Amino acid sequence: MNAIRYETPRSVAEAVRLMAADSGARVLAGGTDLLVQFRAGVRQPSAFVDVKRIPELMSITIDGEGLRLGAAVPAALVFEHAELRRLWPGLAEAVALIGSTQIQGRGSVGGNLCNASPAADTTCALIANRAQCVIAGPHGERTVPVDTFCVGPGRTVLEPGELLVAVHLPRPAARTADAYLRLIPRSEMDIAVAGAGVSVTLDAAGACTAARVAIGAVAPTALRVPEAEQALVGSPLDEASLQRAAAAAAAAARPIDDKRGTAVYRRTVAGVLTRRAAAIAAQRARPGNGHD
Amino acid sequence: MTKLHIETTINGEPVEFLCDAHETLLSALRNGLGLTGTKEGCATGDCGACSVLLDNRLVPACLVLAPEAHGRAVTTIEGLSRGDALHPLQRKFLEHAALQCGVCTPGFIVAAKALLDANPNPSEEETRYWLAGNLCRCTGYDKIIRAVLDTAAEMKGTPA
Amino acid sequence: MATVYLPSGLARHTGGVDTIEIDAARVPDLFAALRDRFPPIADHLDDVAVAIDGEIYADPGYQPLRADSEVHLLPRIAGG
Amino acid sequence: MSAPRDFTYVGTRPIRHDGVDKVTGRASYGADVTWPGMLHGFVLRSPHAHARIVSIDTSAAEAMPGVQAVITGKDLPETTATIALGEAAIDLRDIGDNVIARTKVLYDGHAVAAVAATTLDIARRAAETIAVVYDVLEPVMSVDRAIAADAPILHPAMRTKGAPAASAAEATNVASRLELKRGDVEAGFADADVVVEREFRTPMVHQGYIEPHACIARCGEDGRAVVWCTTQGPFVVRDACAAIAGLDPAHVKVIPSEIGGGFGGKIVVYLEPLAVALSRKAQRPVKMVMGRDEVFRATGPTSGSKVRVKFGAKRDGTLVAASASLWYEAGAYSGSPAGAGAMCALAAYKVPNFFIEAYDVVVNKPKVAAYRAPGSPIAAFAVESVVDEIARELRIDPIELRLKNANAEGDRAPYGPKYGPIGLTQVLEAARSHPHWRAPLGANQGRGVAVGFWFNAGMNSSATVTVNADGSAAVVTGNPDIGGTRAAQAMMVAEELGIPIERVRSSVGDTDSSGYTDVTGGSRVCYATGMAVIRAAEDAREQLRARAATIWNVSRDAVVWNGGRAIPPEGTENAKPLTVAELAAKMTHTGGPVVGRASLYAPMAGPAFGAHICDLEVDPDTGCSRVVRYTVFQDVGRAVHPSYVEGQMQGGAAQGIGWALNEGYVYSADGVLQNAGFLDYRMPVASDLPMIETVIVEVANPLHPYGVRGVGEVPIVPPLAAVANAMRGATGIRFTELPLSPPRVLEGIEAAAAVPVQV
Repeated sequence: MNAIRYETPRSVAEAVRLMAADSGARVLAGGTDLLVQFRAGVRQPSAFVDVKRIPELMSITIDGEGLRLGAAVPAALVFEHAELRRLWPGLAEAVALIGSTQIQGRGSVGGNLCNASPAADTTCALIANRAQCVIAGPHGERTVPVDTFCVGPGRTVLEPGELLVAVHLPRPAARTADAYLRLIPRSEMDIAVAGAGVSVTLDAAGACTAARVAIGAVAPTALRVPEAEQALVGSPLDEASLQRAAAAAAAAARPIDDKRGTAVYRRTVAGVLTRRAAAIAAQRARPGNGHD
Repeated sequence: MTKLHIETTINGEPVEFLCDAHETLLSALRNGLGLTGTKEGCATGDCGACSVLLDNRLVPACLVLAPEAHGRAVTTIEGLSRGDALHPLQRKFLEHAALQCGVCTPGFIVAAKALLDANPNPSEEETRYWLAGNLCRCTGYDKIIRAVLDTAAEMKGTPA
Repeated sequence: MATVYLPSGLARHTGGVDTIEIDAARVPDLFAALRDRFPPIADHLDDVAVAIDGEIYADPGYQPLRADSEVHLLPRIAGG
Repeated sequence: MSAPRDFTYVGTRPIRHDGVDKVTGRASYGADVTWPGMLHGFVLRSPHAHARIVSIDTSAAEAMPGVQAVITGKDLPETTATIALGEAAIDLRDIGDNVIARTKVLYDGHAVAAVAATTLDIARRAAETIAVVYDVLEPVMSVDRAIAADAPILHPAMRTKGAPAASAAEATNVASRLELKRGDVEAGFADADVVVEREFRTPMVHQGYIEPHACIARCGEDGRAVVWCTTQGPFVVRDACAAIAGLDPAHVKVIPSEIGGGFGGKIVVYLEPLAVALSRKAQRPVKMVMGRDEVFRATGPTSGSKVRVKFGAKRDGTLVAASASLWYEAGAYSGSPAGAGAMCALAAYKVPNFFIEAYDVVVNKPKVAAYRAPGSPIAAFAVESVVDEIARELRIDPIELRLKNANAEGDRAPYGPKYGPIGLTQVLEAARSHPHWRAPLGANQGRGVAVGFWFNAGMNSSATVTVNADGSAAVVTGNPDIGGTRAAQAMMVAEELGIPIERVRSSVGDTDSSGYTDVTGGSRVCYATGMAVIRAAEDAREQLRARAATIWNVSRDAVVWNGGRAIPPEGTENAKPLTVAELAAKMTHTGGPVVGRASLYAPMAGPAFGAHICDLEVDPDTGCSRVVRYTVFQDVGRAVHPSYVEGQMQGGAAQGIGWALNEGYVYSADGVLQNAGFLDYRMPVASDLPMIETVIVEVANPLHPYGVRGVGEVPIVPPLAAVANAMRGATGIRFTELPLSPPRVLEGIEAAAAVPVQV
């Protein structure tokens, strides 16, 4: 077996060239999924392409447009970014839940997304915030909505030679806020048995004018649940409408039984988390809570 | 198989070593450089026994490739005491009997140092959640948390 | 005379007898007497622990017995 | 027991002097050592739970560059020797077969071959080229399946030992059956006003020590072997390695490293005989370190179980009858702690009529090893749950009911002998009077209490105490120090010699330099080895007294020893009291070095009880639960170093809480372990637990000079039921299967909601 190579491209173009030239090459950001899979023999890369010296993948910028989050930025830096935490508390919550403090010193939002685990914490939060994925490849740059980025467990839309550069989140409108919750047996360190990311926008009177709901670990990929969104839009986000959204989320779930939870359990809890996350998002979006 | 030549700084001293691309920083420290204070408990980033600081960021050395240390600064348990003076955390762990078998202790002390650097006056809950990635099977965590809180109290804001 | 309490599991080999008085100075003599009295339990005596007046010996060996000793035959116990 | 003594050091909290190496990373554990010319070993393990080995072709592996040795089961001799190892005289053929399979693989992860090569990568790749042809058989994955009439038989030659049930068929998976009886259980139940029966199930769980098994072995040209390894029992490793690898024990030396946790799981050998065999073949040292997945798949968890318990009580709470049937998984070979479970089940209570039967059942899972009070937590989970139901049904406070039936000195234990002084009543009274017992509970919170028992082992211990010319002393024993025992031993020597504790070195010898010593386990080190240390220090003191007599030319008996000094008899001219240092300085003139030694076989005679109170909060929408308050009460006889006694109480409670809430092996239908890692084998993390309060109760053990009882194992026994009883309080539901995971709890809550809730 010839030796595995370790590459450190300094630009997106150089990274794309390396990826396109070698179908066995794998992007290394935090490595918290890739190196576990490599150690277990699940992945045998021919080269590790360490993208952490490419500015575009390691930067966080917030402007009038919104958030531009580099794909390789470690979760800890995302969570420590006060402005990001203020505007996207739900995304910050999801990022802070990825594994331990040690893992958050390495693991990235882009890596979490590209690993495409059905239970990935940040994917639901990204869907709830209408994120767009910026992909660079041999044929130039393209953008896809995050809802379509993952196509199945461990599989994404990335073509050979392509890599995820960043995710863009539109700046939240006034009276818009998000929240993310997940169900884990312990208080830390577990993979989500179920997860829910919700974003709501209120009008001046407190009625919901727009909503996004995404549930995790209950289907081959994170699922956007339009029916749950419709249950919220137009409502005062009272207990009854939250309950209807929860029922819609539970109905949309297509969970499996595995060592972490039963299908019946995941379905029920997907509903409970949707209701609770929507309640938190609503509270944050109401006047005086920083999202006016 | 040509090896990579890595130049880095470990515990404040310039260090060079050769390694394969796929070798972990944990393996390079333990097998290449003889710094066996950093332990392997799982090799999957779930136990914290291999905690080190990479440019002062707390990371699991088992999920870092050794080549990634090139040009960066690594801090391990061996680097915490200054000359003959133990780091306050090392002293407090002994005073509180915050270790029994001791195999998780290096990881806990490095992680607690990172905590106190970031938050000199953590609450019990903040301390427990920060250290949730460090598994201990002997102590039930009680005396470890007390040792870290006691260190914070003693140091009262001076950098750990 | 030591009073020996036999494990209930051996009752079917001892015709239902569960306690017996035996005149023995040391454990080996006691075992010899038991083997004579109840031949089928002979091999059970190889891996039993013996409690003599509350003190349990996992390997009874040549432990002495007092005149009024109370002796129990027990399964061996593993430490954790 | 002499009049209570006021101690200088015992009961204080000195800093363990071996601690500096541990907080600086210098302490050397199993995998921390490299020897010149060392090879790396890797084990090829069976992917099947139950299969015959048809053939093994290692030719490709042996031809691979860098590979220095390849072995399979054929390279290790069949041994018929047996060694005493806890539960029964374990047949070393089983242990040898478990170390590396010969004709059959009996669990997912069972070793079938091992390779030694110049690098670990080469060894791993070479192992992957070994072609093993298996004849896969149907696996037996539960006690129910194992005892079914049509169950596949793991060991065709196995016949049920002990007291086989009348219907015991010829070939069987039941390795042994045990009975304990007293009085007339049928009459007892007839006399009862209330009878409660439940069936309980617990999964296989692992000790979860953070340090994986590791060793390095070197076989010399002279056939002599040295093994450095992490173990609780260096002498056990020496004898087992010799027998399994086919060496004369006189040619094997074992050096115990620092040990990163064991809890009973590092009493058995797994890698050491393979490393010795590989080293003998390659004539170079071989290092072998398990991955975390190997530790879960192929070491010694404790039994999964099925336990049925029935209690009968009078209206006033008096327990009049009890029956219990215990089925414990032994794993691939016989040897589960079913017997100990049966003996511990009713240890706390005066029950005039009882019938207990216990089955040791082989299944296609790793061979179980000891795990902290082996067998007792499983039995206590069932018994303390049913006792709690009895208390609820009779509307009697659960501590009062336990106090009413508590065994005390002079009562006859269910396993036979009368109890000496025991502390169950004192522990329960401490729990009842503690503020925690009456503190208010919040919404969705419940409180549970439970008691636990363990025998605490005695066994063989040796110690030497050397007095140096400067008056300092060094104590050496053969017990690896898992929980601070070196500090306790130094305290005992300082106490007996009357010298400062800082001037006592306490170290762990290897099998050449310390007297024969049984394992660090069974909560025995402070008790039995402690006794040897005290007697060795007394021996050294007596020699110093004799030296003083020589100096003053008086008889030794005339010399009084007090406060670390020899006092001359009245009127002896020009004779002033002499300190240890002064006497030691003259050793050469008065007879040579002073070395105290002692060795003993201590009976198992320090039985101890604990009681735990647990407050649990449950989220009714998701079934998630959190321990919000936890208090441990335990009779320790005498706390030598209270900090490390508290540490045992807190650590045992945390392991029990994990066992109750989230831990458990998950196997697929075809017998493959699904959660062989810390991500999905969910042990408690720091943010799962509150501070664990400890209350030390001291009812002196007459058989130890200081009154010491074992403390290490009792604390893991009560938590399973304490948590389950708290769950009953919080949800109104009696859960009888562990772990109490969120899916299981929510399922129970929803099922109960569909039925009118019985209060």
